[in-house]
Amino acid sequence: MNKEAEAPEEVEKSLFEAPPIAEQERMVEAILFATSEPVTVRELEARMPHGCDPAEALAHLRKRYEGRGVRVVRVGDAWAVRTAPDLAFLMQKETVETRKLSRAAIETLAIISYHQPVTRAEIEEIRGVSVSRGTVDQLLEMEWIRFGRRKMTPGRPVTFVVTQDFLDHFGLESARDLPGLKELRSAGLLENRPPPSMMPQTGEGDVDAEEETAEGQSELFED
Amino acid sequence: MNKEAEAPEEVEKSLFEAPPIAEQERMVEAILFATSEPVTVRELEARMPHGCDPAEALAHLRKRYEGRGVRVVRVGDAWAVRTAPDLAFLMQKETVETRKLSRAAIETLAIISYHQPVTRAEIEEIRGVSVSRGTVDQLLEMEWIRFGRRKMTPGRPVTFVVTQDFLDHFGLESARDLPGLKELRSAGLLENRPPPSMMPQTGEGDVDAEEETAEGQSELFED
Amino acid sequence: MAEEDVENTTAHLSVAERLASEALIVDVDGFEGPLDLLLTLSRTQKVDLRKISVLDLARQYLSFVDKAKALRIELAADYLVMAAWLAFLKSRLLLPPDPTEEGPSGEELAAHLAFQLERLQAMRDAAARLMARDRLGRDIFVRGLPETVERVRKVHYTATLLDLMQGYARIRTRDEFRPFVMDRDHVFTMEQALERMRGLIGFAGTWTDISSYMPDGWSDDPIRRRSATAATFAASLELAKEGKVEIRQSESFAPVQVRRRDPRE
Repeated sequence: MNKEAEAPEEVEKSLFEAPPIAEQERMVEAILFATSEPVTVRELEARMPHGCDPAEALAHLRKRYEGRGVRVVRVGDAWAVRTAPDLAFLMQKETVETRKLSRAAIETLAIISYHQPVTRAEIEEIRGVSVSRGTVDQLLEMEWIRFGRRKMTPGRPVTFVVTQDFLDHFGLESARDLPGLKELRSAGLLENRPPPSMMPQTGEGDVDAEEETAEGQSELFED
Repeated sequence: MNKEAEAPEEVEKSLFEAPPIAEQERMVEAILFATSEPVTVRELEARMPHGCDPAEALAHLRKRYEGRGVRVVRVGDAWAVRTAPDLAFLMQKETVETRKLSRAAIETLAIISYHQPVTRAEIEEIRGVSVSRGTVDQLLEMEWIRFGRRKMTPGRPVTFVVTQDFLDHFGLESARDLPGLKELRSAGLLENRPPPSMMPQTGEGDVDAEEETAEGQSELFED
Repeated sequence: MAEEDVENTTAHLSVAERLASEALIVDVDGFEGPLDLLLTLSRTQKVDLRKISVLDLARQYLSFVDKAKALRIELAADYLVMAAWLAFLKSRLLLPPDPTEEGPSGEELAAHLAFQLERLQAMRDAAARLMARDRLGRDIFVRGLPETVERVRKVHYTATLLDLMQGYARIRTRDEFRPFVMDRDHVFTMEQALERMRGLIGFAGTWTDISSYMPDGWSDDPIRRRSATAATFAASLELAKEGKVEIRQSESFAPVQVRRRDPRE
């Protein structure tokens, strides 16, 4: 890079030489260990000195912890240190009682994770029964699902997607790593096949509720 | 530990072969990581399989973490994982918020840059309103202005001048190069005052300050 | 015709099947809607969902609904809607296709129902696999002793050169654009004159020409002299009114004289 071409902010950066990669690895290690929440690469970058390459440091760190008692795991676009699953037997003391989910909630969660982004109507179509507000509320409250983009279909219904907490909880790097996703997709079971006309539409009674939700949404997010 | 030395009640323990020390080290690592308070050796022993030697595993683990981003440290008679002290600075999460400088601050800064060195009283006279302490403090804190020489007038008031940071931020070589000083004048925006009269009223301070700018400048750049 | 079929079906049901369907009735609350019920019924066929006989399934469902009715079990509307639809589907599947009739064939409808059942079953299996994964707080654990991350909020202020120049121009042009402005360089105000005289009057025990109270440097320029004279004269009158001075003039255009007024007089 020649000096003339450098933008002013880059000049500033070059004043600070980036620490050696081994040192950067230590920094990432310290940051990931210090928190129970996954940390994004972006956040690492913001917290580390100028010129650091957290992604590379992460790759090194991850390798370093392979086979150890704790591991460096990817959670969506963030990273965290977690105990190795085979040592769970040592952790009875740390076990936290997760709220028992109803069958409806579990099914709804699975549908959202495999079909995301998915509307309430689509969930109902798959389950063949209307989705009670409580079920969705419970999943939202657990922060396992959140609202996604509205669907570009009439009524612009809201959609649901899974969250980073969901990935973290189930030890998934991304929603693409859901078990059996490929098989389900190739079997055509994740398609949203519109029912032939004259099929009874499930959850039709809920259409009003859905419309209300949509309005509530816009109120929630557009101001 | 040798077998002969084992007490009879430990015979039972030996029925279960203790895991290899590397495995024990993993266990200690996971327990120290996941437990919400420092863990004693006794407690480790209670949680790990029979026949384990947590003290030895700890020693190994401690060595392994030497020089890493986190360390195994002793807390009273218990053990915990902690950030390496030299990385404590990473535990500060800086959120940077960009805000537009207030009008009062911009005006004060403009006056200082065009009239430096200038006293607070002079700034107030030029702005026509009093300058709050907060405004000056803010500019000082941003390191865009600093204290100049005291004025050789009664009360010897402090003066303000702009800093190198200021020049850097605005891409100026010197405050004299402030684009627009001449332009403002030729455009009639910066009125040329008549030579100082005997009137102890408005304007006089201005002209003086303007004349002294030359001096202030040399002070700023020649030492 | 549908009635007949139901009876036939019921008649042909084995004891085990009958028990099963009675169990279904008892458990009606346990079903999550008609699709769930159909899925459960389909298990009695013990075949790949893709090869399921939708016709058989329809028959089973209808008989279930009839039994529920016989037992006076209140069925939710969607169960009844499904029943009506399955009865329709059954007739379509049994009768040869009517070429004049529009819409999807019985086979298409049946295929979609089979797809729905297969998809629901797939989601149930997926849900089970998901819940069986190593889970946080049960199999995998987070840092138990997180270190506090101190949040430091740093405000970064910005301003451009243009802001600076505009700010400056704003200040420097403020006076020029004021609607009423006097060139005060050549005006000596009465307030200024008063202030000046108050300071000096204490020494004026004898009659003194008010022109001697004129400020320095205001006598040469006629414009300035006039302003200063007027202000000084007005100030003298003001002081006289306050009882601080006495004022006199021997004749028109003669010098105006002032003298301190002794409070005891």
